[in-house]
Amino acid sequence: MDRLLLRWARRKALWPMTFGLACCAIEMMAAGASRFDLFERFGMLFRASPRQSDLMIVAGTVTDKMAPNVKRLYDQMPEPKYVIAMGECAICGGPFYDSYSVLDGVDKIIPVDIYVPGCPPRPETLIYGVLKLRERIKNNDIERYK
Amino acid sequence: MILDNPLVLALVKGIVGVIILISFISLNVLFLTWYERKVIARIQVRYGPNRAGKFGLLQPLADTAKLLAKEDIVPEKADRAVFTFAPATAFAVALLPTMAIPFASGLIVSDLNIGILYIIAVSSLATIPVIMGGWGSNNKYTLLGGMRTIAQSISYEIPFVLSIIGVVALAGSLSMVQIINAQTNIWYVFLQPLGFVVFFIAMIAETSRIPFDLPESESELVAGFHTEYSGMKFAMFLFAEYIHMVVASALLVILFFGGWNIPFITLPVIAQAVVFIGKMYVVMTVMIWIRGTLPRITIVQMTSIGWKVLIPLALLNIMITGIFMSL
Amino acid sequence: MAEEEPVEKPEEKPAEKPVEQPEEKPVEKPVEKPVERPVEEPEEKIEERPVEKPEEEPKKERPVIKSKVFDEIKEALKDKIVDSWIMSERRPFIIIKGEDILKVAKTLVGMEFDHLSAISGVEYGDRMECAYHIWSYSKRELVTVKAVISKDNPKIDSLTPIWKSADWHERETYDLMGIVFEGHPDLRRILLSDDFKGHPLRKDFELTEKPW
Amino acid sequence: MVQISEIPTGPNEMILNLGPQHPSTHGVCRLVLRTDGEKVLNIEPVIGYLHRGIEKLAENRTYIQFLPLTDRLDYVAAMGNNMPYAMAIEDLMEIEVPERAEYIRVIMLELQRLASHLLFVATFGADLGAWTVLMYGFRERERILDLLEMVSGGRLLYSYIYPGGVRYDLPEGFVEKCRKTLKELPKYFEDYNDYFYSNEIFLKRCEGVGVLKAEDAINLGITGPILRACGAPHDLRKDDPYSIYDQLDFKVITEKEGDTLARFNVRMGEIYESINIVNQALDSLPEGDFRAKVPKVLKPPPGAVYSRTEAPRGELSIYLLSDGESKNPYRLKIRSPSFCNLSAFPFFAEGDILANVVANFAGIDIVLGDVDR
Repeated sequence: MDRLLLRWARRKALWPMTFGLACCAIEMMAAGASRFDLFERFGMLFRASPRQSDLMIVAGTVTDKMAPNVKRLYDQMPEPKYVIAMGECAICGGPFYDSYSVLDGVDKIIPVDIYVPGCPPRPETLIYGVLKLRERIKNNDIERYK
Repeated sequence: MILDNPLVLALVKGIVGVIILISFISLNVLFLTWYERKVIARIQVRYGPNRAGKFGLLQPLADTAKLLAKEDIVPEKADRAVFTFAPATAFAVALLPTMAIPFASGLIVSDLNIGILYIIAVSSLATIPVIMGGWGSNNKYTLLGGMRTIAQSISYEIPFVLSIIGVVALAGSLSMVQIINAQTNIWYVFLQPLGFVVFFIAMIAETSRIPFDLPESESELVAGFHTEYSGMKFAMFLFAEYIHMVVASALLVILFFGGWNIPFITLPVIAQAVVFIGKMYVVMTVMIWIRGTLPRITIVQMTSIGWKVLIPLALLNIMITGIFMSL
Repeated sequence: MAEEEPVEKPEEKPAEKPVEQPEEKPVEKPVEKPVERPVEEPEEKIEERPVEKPEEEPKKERPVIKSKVFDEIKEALKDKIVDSWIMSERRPFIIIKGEDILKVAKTLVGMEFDHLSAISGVEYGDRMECAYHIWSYSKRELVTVKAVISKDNPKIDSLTPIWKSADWHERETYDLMGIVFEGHPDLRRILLSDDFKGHPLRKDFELTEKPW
Repeated sequence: MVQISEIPTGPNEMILNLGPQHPSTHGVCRLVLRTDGEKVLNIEPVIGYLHRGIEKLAENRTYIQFLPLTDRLDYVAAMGNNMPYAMAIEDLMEIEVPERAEYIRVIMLELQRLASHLLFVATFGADLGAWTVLMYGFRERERILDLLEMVSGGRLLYSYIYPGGVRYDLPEGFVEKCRKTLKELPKYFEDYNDYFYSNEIFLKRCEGVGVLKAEDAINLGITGPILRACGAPHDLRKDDPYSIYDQLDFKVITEKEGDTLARFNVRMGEIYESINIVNQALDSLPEGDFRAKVPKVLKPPPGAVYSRTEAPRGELSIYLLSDGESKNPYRLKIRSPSFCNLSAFPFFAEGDILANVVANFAGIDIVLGDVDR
């Protein structure tokens, strides 16, 4: 029962971190802005500090220079924490897959729960991804937290 | 009977009162977080939380439950004791002034005859946990946030207190209930417009809300003094902030809007409480509205407004009040 | 965790697939060819184009801005210029020796070329070039100065004393091309991390080469 | 430029890192600040956290394959990035662009400038602590994005301006919808005027922050609205006209003060001016081809070209070298406006207080994709 309540609370109050890397960050902001209002409607409050956030939306290209910082930010987040890889670049390197300075997918350094494809994904796609993440939390099928 | 002992009776009454008060304030704070998000969202042409429960009313519950169950991180380099005690101190200190707030005639935990003095004294304590948190986190952002809090508190405590003197002089008492009773037929906002303006600005600064939210300005200091706090400790800071807001609005209502009084009408106790809380929410709505419209000011502007504008105005107000009362 | 991702890793490419996927062939191919190219052919171009254009589209009466400063520059830099030509009818290109760059830059600043738009390093088979794109706000002309330097020891004088904007451009060129700017106050890597090995825009740099 | 770690830190001073993940750095820029309390003594921007090696990738993509990558430079003004690249190829291959295509391009470029400046207004507000403005800015921006989506199919990155013209013709109903939107937008902009110019706090926070003189700005390589805010009426659309800008009637907005408020004013002015330009272009939109006949595989003759455009943030130029043999560019250099504007940032931001540095940083309106490439 308490688990059920917790899972309910966690998926209803999924606070993302303001963490924009590249193009996708603009779409993420657009998703949060007035037309889509993705985040507030679902009870997601943007927090600037990783210590207070539950969800990291990796929105954009992760370069080799940025990768240690991404990893560090992930480590700074308190458990339980979830990651959405938004956009091609965060999934697999995207159009920069063969570049000398781009990490091919953020899942090489941190565990990713939801992949949202697109270059960049439309806000609707991101909304779908967030809903999917909530579903996963509800069904408790995230391996780390079973 | 043990309850016959007046000391025990007072103790029991006090404890029951405090429990009721804390639950009442906590409920208010929970509702307030939802209310603020919703109002801000409407100002920003959005919907605001509407998925958790009807109209998203269960949102604060979800937030709290989630925060309580989060991992509690103490940074390695932090000063453990100070870091851990800061949120609890903040919560406790924030609750202290609510003791002396009358919500209706008789609905007060302790009607101190120096009520206003007590509130001023304990509300200035609120700076301490912020500094504790800012220093104890061993983080530059939190340190800057703590330093800003000190600057802000020093600059605005003085006009805050000075602006109250006019009211106290008019009412001739430091007791909260007396002050409210003195406003049965005319609210002090009409007699003390200057004092009201100074008090209102100083109050927003004291509660460190936009445009005075320097200690936690997001675009400069990430999350200010509570950058390093996670989970329950962060929730306590957040709670403390909203309690400050409730207390500040209650204080404003008591000092300038006649408390539970509606001019020329005598109300029963329940109606008094409703009127009082209604007025509080009007004040809080204005505060939220200000947050939705104004940008943040800089620390230089903040201190210069405090010292160069508000304090002279507050002194002027005292002078005018004195002249009028001696006539 | 991995078995039921609601959203699969996408296959789609950002653009529709054009002609062919580039294989990892970047390195050798263009080495020799472009060497002589910019030096020679421009002379013909100047004559050809103005003749052709009016015939093709007589309807367009748009004025083609011809370069007015080209002769002036040639006059002022008589002894320094190795070669020069005009591209697209309005863009003078001049080639100089690497060691002359400071003097040339000073002369150009004297001629009110006040805006250093960019510095691009280019590697050819046997040499390297630093192309300085310099714009004059008052004359509304852009001149590209190409300074030729040796490939084994790519060194050139820094222009930071003349244009402050050269600072980051030179750092970038150093970072990506490995051209050393002598006299630069703070020549460090700018875009890549400090432990990066090699200079990626060199033609012999493998694209997928990772520092680890 | 100084390396801050080399300056000894005094007893009351500390090194503060803004970024690379920080709400006000608009992405992954890192500002290393040496501060004395609230006062910022030195600033050193550290960039490269989004360096994707686009210039190297250009040498490994065909000319057409590279077009989508140009979008990803300045991702809030993607149309503006396609333009210099397309122009460079056209210059090299001597492709004559049909007149209709040029008009469509200008319409798109100006709509993009509008969207980009709206984003500036939005994020500028957010950096000053006024989150409502962020929402308003995005609300208006969405309407422009609707138009751009209508023609290109993309919301953010378009790859629409194509060597030889544009990728598709204007869809049915575009002109009417565009006119309608442009007619309605100024009403919303009145809200902004109310919000900003009748707001004492806003004016006080921007006045006198980051003052820059025109001579310094030119020497520092600053272009775009920041330069125009210093009183120098330099706009490549006028100075070095490309496309059909020389046939259009528009003003170059300038301000004298050179501070953050002036920068804001210039951008607000350009928003109106862009609407004016789009309206003119819509009025005289000719019929005809939307793209010249361009071979499927581009193989430009050998040569070098430096094509310059006025992107929303300043001068965006592409230096394209072709060897005449391969299908890939031999060398491609991007001169991005944000890079140069950011490089000058310490010169006019040092010595101010932290809050003003943030406001100042928001005022130069950089995009990290453009800085790092």
